[in-house]
Amino acid sequence: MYYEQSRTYLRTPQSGAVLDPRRYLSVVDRVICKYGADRSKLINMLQEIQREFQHLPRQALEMLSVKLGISLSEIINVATFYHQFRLEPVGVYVIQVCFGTTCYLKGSSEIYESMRKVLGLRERENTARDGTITIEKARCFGCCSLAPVIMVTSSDGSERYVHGRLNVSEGKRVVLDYRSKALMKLKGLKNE
Amino acid sequence: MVKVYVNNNEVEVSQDALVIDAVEKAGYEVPTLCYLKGLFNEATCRICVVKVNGKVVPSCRFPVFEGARIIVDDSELRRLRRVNLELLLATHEIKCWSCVRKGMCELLSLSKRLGVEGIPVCSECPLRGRSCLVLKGFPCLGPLTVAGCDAECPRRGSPCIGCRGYIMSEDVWVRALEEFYKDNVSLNELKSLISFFWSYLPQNLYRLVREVSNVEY
Amino acid sequence: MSEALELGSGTRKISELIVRVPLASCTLAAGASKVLESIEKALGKLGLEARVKKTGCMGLCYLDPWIELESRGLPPTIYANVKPEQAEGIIRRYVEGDLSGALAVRSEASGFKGVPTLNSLPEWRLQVRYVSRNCGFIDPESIEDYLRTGGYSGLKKALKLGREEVIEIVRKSGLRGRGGAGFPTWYKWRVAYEQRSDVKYVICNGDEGDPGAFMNRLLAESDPHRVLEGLIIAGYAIGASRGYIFVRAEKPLMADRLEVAVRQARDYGFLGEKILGTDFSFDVEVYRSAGAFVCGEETALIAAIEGRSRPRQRPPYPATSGLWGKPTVINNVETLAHVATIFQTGLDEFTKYGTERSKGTKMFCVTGSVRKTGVYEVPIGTKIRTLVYELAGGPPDGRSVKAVQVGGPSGGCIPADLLDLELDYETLQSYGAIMGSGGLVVIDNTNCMVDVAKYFITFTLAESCGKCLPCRVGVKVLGDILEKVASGTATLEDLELLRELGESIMRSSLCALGGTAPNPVLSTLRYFKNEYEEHVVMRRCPAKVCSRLVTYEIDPARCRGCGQCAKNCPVSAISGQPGKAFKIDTSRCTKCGQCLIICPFGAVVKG
Amino acid sequence: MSIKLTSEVVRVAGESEILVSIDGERVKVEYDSLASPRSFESLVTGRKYWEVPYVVSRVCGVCSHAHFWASNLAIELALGIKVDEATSTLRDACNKLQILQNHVIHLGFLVLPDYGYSVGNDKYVSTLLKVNRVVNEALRLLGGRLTNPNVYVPGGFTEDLKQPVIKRVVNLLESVGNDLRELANIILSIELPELEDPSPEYVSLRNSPSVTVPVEGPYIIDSSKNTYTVYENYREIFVERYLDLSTSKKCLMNGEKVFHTGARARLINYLKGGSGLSSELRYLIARYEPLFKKNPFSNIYAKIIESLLIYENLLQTLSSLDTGKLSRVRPGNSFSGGFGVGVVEAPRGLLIHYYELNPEMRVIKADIITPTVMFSKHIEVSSEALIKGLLASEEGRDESLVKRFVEALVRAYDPCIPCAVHVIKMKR
Repeated sequence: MYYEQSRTYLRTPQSGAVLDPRRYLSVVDRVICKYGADRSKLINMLQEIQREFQHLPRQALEMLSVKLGISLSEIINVATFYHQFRLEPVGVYVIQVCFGTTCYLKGSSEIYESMRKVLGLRERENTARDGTITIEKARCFGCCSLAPVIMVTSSDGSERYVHGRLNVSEGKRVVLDYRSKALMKLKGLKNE
Repeated sequence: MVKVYVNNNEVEVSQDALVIDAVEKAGYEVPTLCYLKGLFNEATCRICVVKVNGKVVPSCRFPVFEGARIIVDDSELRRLRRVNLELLLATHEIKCWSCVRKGMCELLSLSKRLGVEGIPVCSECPLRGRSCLVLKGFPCLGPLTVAGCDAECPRRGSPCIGCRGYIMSEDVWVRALEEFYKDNVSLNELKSLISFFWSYLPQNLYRLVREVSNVEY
Repeated sequence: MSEALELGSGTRKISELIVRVPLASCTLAAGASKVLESIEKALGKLGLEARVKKTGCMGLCYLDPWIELESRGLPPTIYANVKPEQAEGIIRRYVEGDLSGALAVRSEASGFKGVPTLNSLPEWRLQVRYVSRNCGFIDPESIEDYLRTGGYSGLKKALKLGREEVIEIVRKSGLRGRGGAGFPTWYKWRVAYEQRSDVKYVICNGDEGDPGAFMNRLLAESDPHRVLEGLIIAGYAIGASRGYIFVRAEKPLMADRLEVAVRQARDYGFLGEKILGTDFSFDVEVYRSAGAFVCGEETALIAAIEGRSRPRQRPPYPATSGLWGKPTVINNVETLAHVATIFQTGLDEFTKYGTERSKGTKMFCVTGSVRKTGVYEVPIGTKIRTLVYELAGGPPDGRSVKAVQVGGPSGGCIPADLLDLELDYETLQSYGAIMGSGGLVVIDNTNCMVDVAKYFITFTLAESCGKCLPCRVGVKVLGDILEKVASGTATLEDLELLRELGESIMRSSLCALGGTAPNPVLSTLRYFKNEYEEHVVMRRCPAKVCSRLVTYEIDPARCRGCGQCAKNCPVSAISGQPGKAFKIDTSRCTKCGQCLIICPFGAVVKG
Repeated sequence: MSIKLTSEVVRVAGESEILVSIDGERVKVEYDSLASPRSFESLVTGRKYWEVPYVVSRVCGVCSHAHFWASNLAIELALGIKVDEATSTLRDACNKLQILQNHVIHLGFLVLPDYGYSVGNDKYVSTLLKVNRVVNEALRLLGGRLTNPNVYVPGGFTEDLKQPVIKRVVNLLESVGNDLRELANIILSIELPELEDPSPEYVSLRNSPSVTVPVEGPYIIDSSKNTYTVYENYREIFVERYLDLSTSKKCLMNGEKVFHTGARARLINYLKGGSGLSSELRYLIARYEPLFKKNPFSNIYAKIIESLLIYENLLQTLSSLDTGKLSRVRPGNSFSGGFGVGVVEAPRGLLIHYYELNPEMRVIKADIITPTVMFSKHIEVSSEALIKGLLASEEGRDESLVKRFVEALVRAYDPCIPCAVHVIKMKR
């Protein structure tokens, strides 16, 4: 029953590939086995799912609500309340621009805007259409001496870089060079 | 049983009663909006605020304690309730002329009670959608005038001429002028009717009327 | 993902060279991991064998990444801002006794070979490192280091005393909550202690959502066991059976270090069943929250652990019915660290510092426009001026301090002429700010106060959980009005409305987020009314920050006519012949600022 | 010796001032108002035809129905539209109700205290209030609102009044019958001071206060000497003169005679042609008729008797009225401009409205003559006579007594300031 219902929106915008619903099912089951169908462990489960897919796919949330017996709106309520969770798929690299007080005062909003302009992101969009880079506002990383700072993490969590004391033009350069890295990764080439 | 003082008269309430029960028992009445007795008292609308020992608290959720001194109404509480209701009205898309809850809406009775000017006369006007004067092309200032007169004039068939003053918020005006435009009410007549009682309009509304009626006002 | 490096012990001991490399989030961000690699390579190349020790961070962020070398016959010396390629040179020179290029020597009384001692540097001398004594010195992931500095002795003493005596000691110490409100710690414990319930909880609040505040992270990453010890003492005091350490997802290293500490404490018998032979059993779990500023508030924190998402109206206070309805005590990381240190070093060591109303020391993160950004632990009651100028080195040259923002988004701004105020709960409160978590951002003359207020309001608006009306809609309206002020379309009544609306939001909000959100606006309005009026009446931004009120002109002297700006202007508002000075048509200009950024000669000037 | 004696006289609306200067034998009285001009004519010019009644009914809160009806009549005649019988009867009924309410309040609260009745503890006040409340309710049912009516607009009724509403009004009125008679006994029992009316000219509309009124046009006005048919020539008959120092106007008949209008005038004229009166009323009017002609104070008796008359009249007409479907007449769009005059009996006397409309149906010229303007000159004349009489007798010594008498006289006339001061011409 479940596959038919979720067949309509299997296609994910990012790579266009049809994701096999069984993959969601296996992850959701694994998570439930680990934490048990305990409502109070919802946040830990969502964190686990996000670690797997880099975002919370709608189908996974629906499966979770069916299996835990909680209404979908309750899950979406928690998912949208906390900043860590993302509901849309992200690019290969996620660039988080720190909007802490010191970073903001030293111009991180100009850097953020210019980065978005370089990638041609429209108003509501955070991920570049070619699925390479996602730009997000982060709250405070806690390294204010490097203000303004951005943190770049690869979506599979393997790499994590920090670029501190940026200005607008340097910010653009960082975005472009990660974009090329992401393109090569997408095409499966091993970058040296 | 716990003894509490509501506006300095003593009331005896059960141990786990809430402030609102004590207040009602003492014969006072606190305006509430999101409070449903026994069903929902998450204290989200903050209209039912009272003062307990000087501290502003939501009466629908605050438990009583021995010797609590409750003040049900003073100038600050009234101001707080009025500000909260105005904030709510700021987010509410006010289109009373085409609203399904015409007249029976809690916002209307609360704004009348707290003296907040934001709900137009249309909310009290009995002329159902079909026989609304604006729909028939008559210039009636119902959508722009502050409710509270129980729509005396429209109730007797004659248009509202705005004797209770206009609503200040710009979005209500934009929506009302759009409605006038849609029902091709003659904007000249509307303009002269507006100048009947409201000879002074703030700058933004003044510009709005001129924009819509594109006639020198 | 922590790069905790497990280095095997050296093969041959020549001069027992010890290399300390700080691996805390901030130093890692500044490149400490690369420095570590280059040190290992250098040691291998030089054939030296040394013990490389991982440590936490001292809190002097402007030094990051720094390393410390120590060997027999030579004092431990600290080298600041080390680049990976310099590592080899430093080690070679150090082994030969040449300390040139070092920042400071840690232990010598009067300096060594021209290198000043750490204590002589003002940013160290004026500090009282009561709680952060081990930070940057011991290895955070080895319990032995902590035990060697007297760790867990406080717990042993506490377990010998009765529960009431423990609470009594905390009462006598006059310790107040370091999370922000300054609520007397003993009182929470007493209320929870008196509750009759089989299950009680103790939670360490490490959410620290304030932007610009990272003292809890520094403490937990550099000296996690001190926090853990405080938590266990708290658990013992109120008779709790289970404890949580609540950490934000955005600080993974802090959570990892605490988990390592919990595991080690369990192995050493400080946690689990029958701790140290007494009948008190207590276990701790590190909970990684998914990041929401409102979780700093007690009931929202409890909601997060319960898997829900919103604060609720108090009372009932958590001390009577908190996590899953059971009595719960929630204390800040720094407060628990203080508890542990009080029990370790005794009462009078603690009460020596601070004012009579609030005792002890407080860690402040001094950031913003200062030369030496960092975390400084000073006694409560120190003047803001000493913190900003003497400890943090004052603003960089060419800038002057305009105001100091204390307490993050719930705090307020203290103008430059009030810098001699003392940093304690009541004084700050009466001047419209709050102590808060201790984040202290220095604002200089290039920042615009309206923009600062707008920043804090947009932050609180994004963080508002939307449950109660004044915060959900009121803060949004505050933001809209500030937006109008910043774009010059506001009126003077709007300023009056700002003040009135702000006060009513503070009075009628459900939780502390809404209750303190208008503080930045009200305090900037109170002390910097002229800046607001300049925006409204003159439609000018004195600090030239609010983009809508800034006009862009080209300075003919410096313009070389290269045409870069004209090419990049999205609305083609710039015209001119190559080689001659270009001109901006202000009527078409949308003030996006691209030309200023592009211009290679800095000819575009903000009017 | 010139005694300057000024006293503020409480009016139903606004304040006025009587300046009495006595110089040996010569006595000079000036009656002025203190209120500022409100220039309703200029307010109205330029307005659409259907907006005019709403503006004009706000000239005076107590006789708003009179002004509303008069402006309706004038505009309908200007537009050349005719309303059906039932509509004009209902409009007149509203006006009569307001006249009744006016008399009752004026007599109860302003006149009786002059004659020893204290408002505080007398029983009559409760009956007074009861009558007032009932009449208010009736007015609200018929006219939409008791002060500024909004139901009968030029062309008919915006709401078709059903039979049960009329029935309810009739029942309401019946419940007040004996209270009114009780009031009448009290008032008729007070003893009026002696005064010879120096210029016993009076004027009122033909066969008012009956309910049926000629609708199509020229109005027949009876004065003490002759009758006039009035339409556009009203300006020659009633000439208004501006006073240089006061904001109110004075009006003279045919340019020279000082006259009065109001309840007294109406009753005297009514006797001439009036019909359908109960024997008791006819006897009452006949008995006091000589007094009406002679003594200005008798206006008090006239008011209460007129109230009884109206009361009886209303009961008759309303119970026999069949509203059916009140027709609503719209002005045709081929209108080439025109003017109209509306004459009506307001509580205090004759009221004239004149409007001239341009083809766009907007008012280009407006003129309103109100009853107070008409008899304010008469007040001066009769108070001079009163003072002369007093000076001759021994009461004249005591200045405060003179003052009280003059005030009592003015209150007997019941002038109303808003009507007196609305007509200053504004040069644009």
